[in-house]
Amino acid sequence: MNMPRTAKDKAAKLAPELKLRIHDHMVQARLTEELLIRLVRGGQGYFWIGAPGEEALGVPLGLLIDKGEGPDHDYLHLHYRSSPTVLTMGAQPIDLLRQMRSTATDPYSRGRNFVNHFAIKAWNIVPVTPTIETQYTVGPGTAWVQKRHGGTGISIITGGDAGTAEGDFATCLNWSTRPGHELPVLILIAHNGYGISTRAAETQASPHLHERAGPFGMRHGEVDGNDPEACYFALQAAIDYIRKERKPFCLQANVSRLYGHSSSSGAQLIKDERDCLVEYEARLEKEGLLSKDAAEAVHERWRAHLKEAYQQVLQEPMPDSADIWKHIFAPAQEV
Amino acid sequence: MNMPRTAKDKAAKLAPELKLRIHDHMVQARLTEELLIRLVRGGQGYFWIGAPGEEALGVPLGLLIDKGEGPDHDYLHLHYRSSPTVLTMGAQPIDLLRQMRSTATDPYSRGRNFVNHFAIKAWNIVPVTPTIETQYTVGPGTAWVQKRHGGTGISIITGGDAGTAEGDFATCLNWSTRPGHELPVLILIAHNGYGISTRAAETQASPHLHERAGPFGMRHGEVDGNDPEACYFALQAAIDYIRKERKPFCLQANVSRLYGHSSSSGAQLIKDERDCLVEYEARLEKEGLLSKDAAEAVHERWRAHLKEAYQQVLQEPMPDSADIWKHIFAPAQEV
Amino acid sequence: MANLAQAIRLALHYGEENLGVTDIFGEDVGPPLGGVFTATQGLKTTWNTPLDERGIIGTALGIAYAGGRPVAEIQFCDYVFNCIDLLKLCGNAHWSSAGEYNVPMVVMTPVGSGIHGSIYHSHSFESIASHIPGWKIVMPSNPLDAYGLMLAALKEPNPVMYLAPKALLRVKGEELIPGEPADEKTLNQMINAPLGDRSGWAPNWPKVEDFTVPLGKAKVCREGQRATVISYGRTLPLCVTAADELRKEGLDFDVIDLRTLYPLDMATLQGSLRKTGRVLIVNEDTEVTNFGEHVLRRLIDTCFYDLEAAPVLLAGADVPGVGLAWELERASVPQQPDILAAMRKLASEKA
Amino acid sequence: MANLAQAIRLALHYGEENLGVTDIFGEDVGPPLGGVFTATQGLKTTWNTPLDERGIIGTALGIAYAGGRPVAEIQFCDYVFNCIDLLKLCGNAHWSSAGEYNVPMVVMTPVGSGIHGSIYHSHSFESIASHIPGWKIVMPSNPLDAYGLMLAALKEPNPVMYLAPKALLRVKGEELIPGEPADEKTLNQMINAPLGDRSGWAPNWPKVEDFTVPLGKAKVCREGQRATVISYGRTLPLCVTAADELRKEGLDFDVIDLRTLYPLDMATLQGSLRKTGRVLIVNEDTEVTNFGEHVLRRLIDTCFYDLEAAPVLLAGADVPGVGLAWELERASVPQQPDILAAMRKLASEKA
Ligand SMILES: Cc1ncc(C[n+]2csc(CCOP(=O)(O)OP(=O)(O)O)c2C)c(N)n1
Ligand SMILES: Cc1ncc(C[n+]2csc(CCOP(=O)(O)OP(=O)(O)O)c2C)c(N)n1
Ligand SMILES: [Mg+2]
Ligand SMILES: [Mg+2]
Repeated sequence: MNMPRTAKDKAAKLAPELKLRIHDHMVQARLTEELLIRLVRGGQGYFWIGAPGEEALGVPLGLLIDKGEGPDHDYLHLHYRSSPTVLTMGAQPIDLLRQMRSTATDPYSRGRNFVNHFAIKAWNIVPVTPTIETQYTVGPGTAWVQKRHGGTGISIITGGDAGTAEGDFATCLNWSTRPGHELPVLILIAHNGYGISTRAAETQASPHLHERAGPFGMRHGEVDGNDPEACYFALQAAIDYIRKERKPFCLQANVSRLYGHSSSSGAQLIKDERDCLVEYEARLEKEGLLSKDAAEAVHERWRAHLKEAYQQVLQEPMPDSADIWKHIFAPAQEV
Repeated sequence: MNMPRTAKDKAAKLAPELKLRIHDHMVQARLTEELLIRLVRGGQGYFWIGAPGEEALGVPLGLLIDKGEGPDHDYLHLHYRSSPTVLTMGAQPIDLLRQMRSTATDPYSRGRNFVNHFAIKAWNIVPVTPTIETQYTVGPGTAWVQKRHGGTGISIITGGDAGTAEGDFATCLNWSTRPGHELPVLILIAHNGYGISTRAAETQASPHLHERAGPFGMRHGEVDGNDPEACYFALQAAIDYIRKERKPFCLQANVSRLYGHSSSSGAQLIKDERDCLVEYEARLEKEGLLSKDAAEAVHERWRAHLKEAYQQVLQEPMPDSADIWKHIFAPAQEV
Repeated sequence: MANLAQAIRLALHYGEENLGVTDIFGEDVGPPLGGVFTATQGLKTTWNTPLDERGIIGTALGIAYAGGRPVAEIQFCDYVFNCIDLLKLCGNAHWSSAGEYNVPMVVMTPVGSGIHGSIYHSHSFESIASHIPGWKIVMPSNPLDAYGLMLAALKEPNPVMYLAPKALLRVKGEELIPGEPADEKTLNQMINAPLGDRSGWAPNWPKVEDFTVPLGKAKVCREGQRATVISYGRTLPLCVTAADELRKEGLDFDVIDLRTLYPLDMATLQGSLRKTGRVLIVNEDTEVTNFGEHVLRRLIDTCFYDLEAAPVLLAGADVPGVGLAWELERASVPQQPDILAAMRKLASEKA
Repeated sequence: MANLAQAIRLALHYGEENLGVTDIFGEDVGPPLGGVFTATQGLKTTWNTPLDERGIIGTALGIAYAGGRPVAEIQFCDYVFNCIDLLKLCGNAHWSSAGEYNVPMVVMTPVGSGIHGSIYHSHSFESIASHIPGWKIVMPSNPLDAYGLMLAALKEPNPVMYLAPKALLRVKGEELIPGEPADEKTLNQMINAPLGDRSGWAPNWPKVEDFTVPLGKAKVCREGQRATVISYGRTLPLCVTAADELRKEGLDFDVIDLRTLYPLDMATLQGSLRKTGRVLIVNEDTEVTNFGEHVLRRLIDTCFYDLEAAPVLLAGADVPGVGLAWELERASVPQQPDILAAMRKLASEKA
């Protein structure tokens, strides 16, 4: 472990309101994803891939991001399991339903891309790419602009465990640590132990992938990705360090893959994975912050929200064949 | 440092005959390269790239290789600074002159490739590729066959320092350390401090590139690449370990780049680089093993050899334009 | 009847038993999954690789160098584009070393649209693949050819790119693979992994036999006088169906399945074009610097003066991806009605 | 007169001063070398990258996302082939995000044969590059166009691939770049780095001016009636010389320099072909699925019935590399005599 000091200092001091807010966002993300899964199972979409099991990591990340457009704010190079982060940042569940149904109203791709493939310029969320780990080559570019620009904006790159096998992961470690040009980059590995059907233990010598950052002189650490408070502190410590020192950090969070890889593998609930939402609700109940009824009310509120959203999406138009010709090239600008 | 024990145990015990043999091979390699440089400067070839300054590393490697064809022997995935190794293995200087002049008699490429781009199937030297570091993706393939085959053959992959920035270096670390399938691979980084004009210190956080092997559970170490005896012991220790344990090892040798990058950058002698041959001759003289005259005699013998070889090459034919059509596809075999 | 994925599986099994195949590997190629399209279920030399396409291609080359017989899978051709340099190395190793080394390796990868694969999982690869010298390239459109082309690939001493049309992987054949049980259910029970826990499962292989579709041999699927239609992969059966449809209107076509894209079977193509004087080439790769343009140019080189009407390429739209919504996919790559229309137009074009 | 490498340097300097260029980077692009062909000497935003082409392209995309204006160099196009996936991402970012992001970036890379570059350092890239949607592609054949196309590229809100013909980088122009000192020696003294220690050196830039060669505009270099010759890059001046030669024999040609390969200037090409009825397309990329085949097909789509003779492609031999020995290079890519012969044959072909 190589975590910045602050991680421990602040431990166990989350305000009750923040805990409940985290819970609320976790429920929002989970229920949205579960609806997406039901939709794909019901033929209301072609493909699902998403983040159930990663809420304890993604929600705190969403809370800690400096949201906005341009290098003063954080850039996000996300992979396809980032709905908890993006929803926590303020994305609307309905927009995920739109992308799932490939409607013309899908704001992220107008029916072109799979669900959970965001692109939100106002929040510096660059297009999520289906190519595993290419985001690791792109992130240093936004961070380089941020470093030169000054301020506290950072570039956050997320990815899975299996994907670190692509050379692009090493590219990112190298480009973020050029002597004298260390970059404000957060590398966040969501380690769920699998790449589709292949166990990490089958292809990777060590389960501590973050340690690969060490020989580059990059600080790094590991956290229980099923514990939202641990994630909050670990992320906060890492992000504080990056914002201030303008140097990179690599954090690994060990998470669950609650519904398997994607709809291709059935998207069934996997019983023997830890469920961060169940665990957190038990904890909040134990701490006297959230009764079973109160928790259920949160679920109910989001269920109702999602139901209404879904009804709305059903009314919306599908893309037109002529749409394929839109946005191939951006129009020339005045220079 | 993470060197196998044997490195120290055997230190300072090289037999005098071996020392002189190393010296002889070093002279052979150096003079061959220096002739190549003169040829390219004199317009007797289009391009030179080679290994002066790496003899103290390359010669011991050549001596330690299990030479032969097939998985019982070592596979060599070399880069373009490997003449000391290949000459020590028994390659003839005349063949390098042939490749420099692009004659039809060039046995490695028939006038197609740059000098020092070997391909010798009888010795398991797979084609040297101009693409930096792609050899790191190929090496695990031969090692995988060797591991399955049994025996003591290993796969040796060489490359420069700058090139470790390509993701392929990480690929090799990963593929050589799959749990239960660790491969008999020697990764040998010849660190000369430069990639063409770019200083390593400009683009790489650490000068100890071998340490990147650590998080993969791979053993690794560093050696003075200007000291042929240190190299011999370090290589011997690493190779013994790999042959026996059937696991990989990453060794970095810090070497000189005596004539700059290539003929593109002028191929002038760089005065402030250490010269391993000068140093070794001084040492052997001090040890009473090689007088100045005896050393000069070695030089003279190789000079004469090279002169004769060159005269021979001048007689040899150039490729014919129809040759471009040869060897595009191997002919079908009986199955 | 075996489907196309099963045909590949049977061929690889034959290769393991009879042609020295040593390694069938790639992402999720080994147990438990046996490939995202099940093409490698139950095979004895499969293994799962790190998620690293460059490692996959490089390792295949290394295995081939060391005397192995590798079949490397890229899970979707959409993910091979960071390896074009390595594919070039595989293709030039023999030539660069002036014959010293040769590289017997097969790379197989699913290509094209038809499974709602969206921007990625719908790419074509033949245009770029065919531009890489030193490779032979095949693309079957039915299970029997899939079997026979794979056997040919496994006998070949050079690198072979085996492109599997994704849309047809689940499509059953009309002809039995030699040795295949006639009853489909029997076959499924013998070689398909069960759902759920597979740890105890082993396939019961039928005794499939040697059957090679030689590389470089196209297949004439329909014969006619009016025009020549050249295609392969997903669009081939659409062309056949269109030809059968148009025959009812009295318009008869040669429909040629290339099967091998490199080297081209120029004799068959020229023979047909000299007969009909008209040609339509159909594929779904994007249309700029498209492999069909190469076919067309080769035909022009030798048969220009035989042409009675402008030769036509029907290919994928020049857009950056196949969109997910059906209307987008439909408009991006040739569909049955597009092909029918193009054939009708070609047949009726004034000479 | 500036040579082509100097013209690029001047254009990049103009871009730094006037067009918001923030980063010019790649392997050995910054001091002390300023690029292996000196194209980036003395510029103020240059920096040296790790030896990692994927990092270079990815970082360029990131810089563009964050509002920068990057010019990324790949040292030789021979080393870009592990990045085709990233180039595809750059090209599809705008479309995939349905217009949310656009990617103003330039990738420049030297291409082609002519410097005894052997198997690597002689590759062409236009065939694969043009198959990647979402990019505009340019390739100058003289210093003035090199300057004007670079300025156009730097003004473009989309990714532009700038292919620099290696063989012509040292060739001087016939026309002055606006603002360029008329005297060549003066220019060299002002902007060429000295040999030896350069640490104290700074360029003295001439005040070069705005001059744009619009993307998508070909240039008619010679006019004639007999046939149309379409080329670009290294082979273009060879075609011009051949045309001048053949004019003495009474054979006059349109010689068109494409300059922009994507999008194609179809109006100019069609206009010429409708006039001459004959067309020869010349480039040096290998001939299978070659960009010239695309040009040919586009012309056939619209002008087939205007053709008086079979259209011809003269391209690189279908071999795995350009060999080092001169006889090998000569035989692998079109040379002056090959072009002359092809033009003469086309002009005399019976209609
Ligand atoms: C370059 C590339 N190769 C292969 C794939 C196919 N693929 C999609 S997800 C996946 C597994 C990813 O595993 P991991 O990185 O651990 O992330 P996880 O899905 O487990 O969150 C694979 C192989 C891809 N999308 N991109
Ligand atoms: C993939 C690739 N990129 C770029 C080049 C051009 N190039 C040739 S040698 C070289 C520098 C290599 O530096 P290093 O790896 O340190 O080896 P050295 O030459 O110093 O021994 C470069 C950039 C190349 N050959 N291959
Ligand atoms: Mg995973
Ligand atoms: Mg070096």
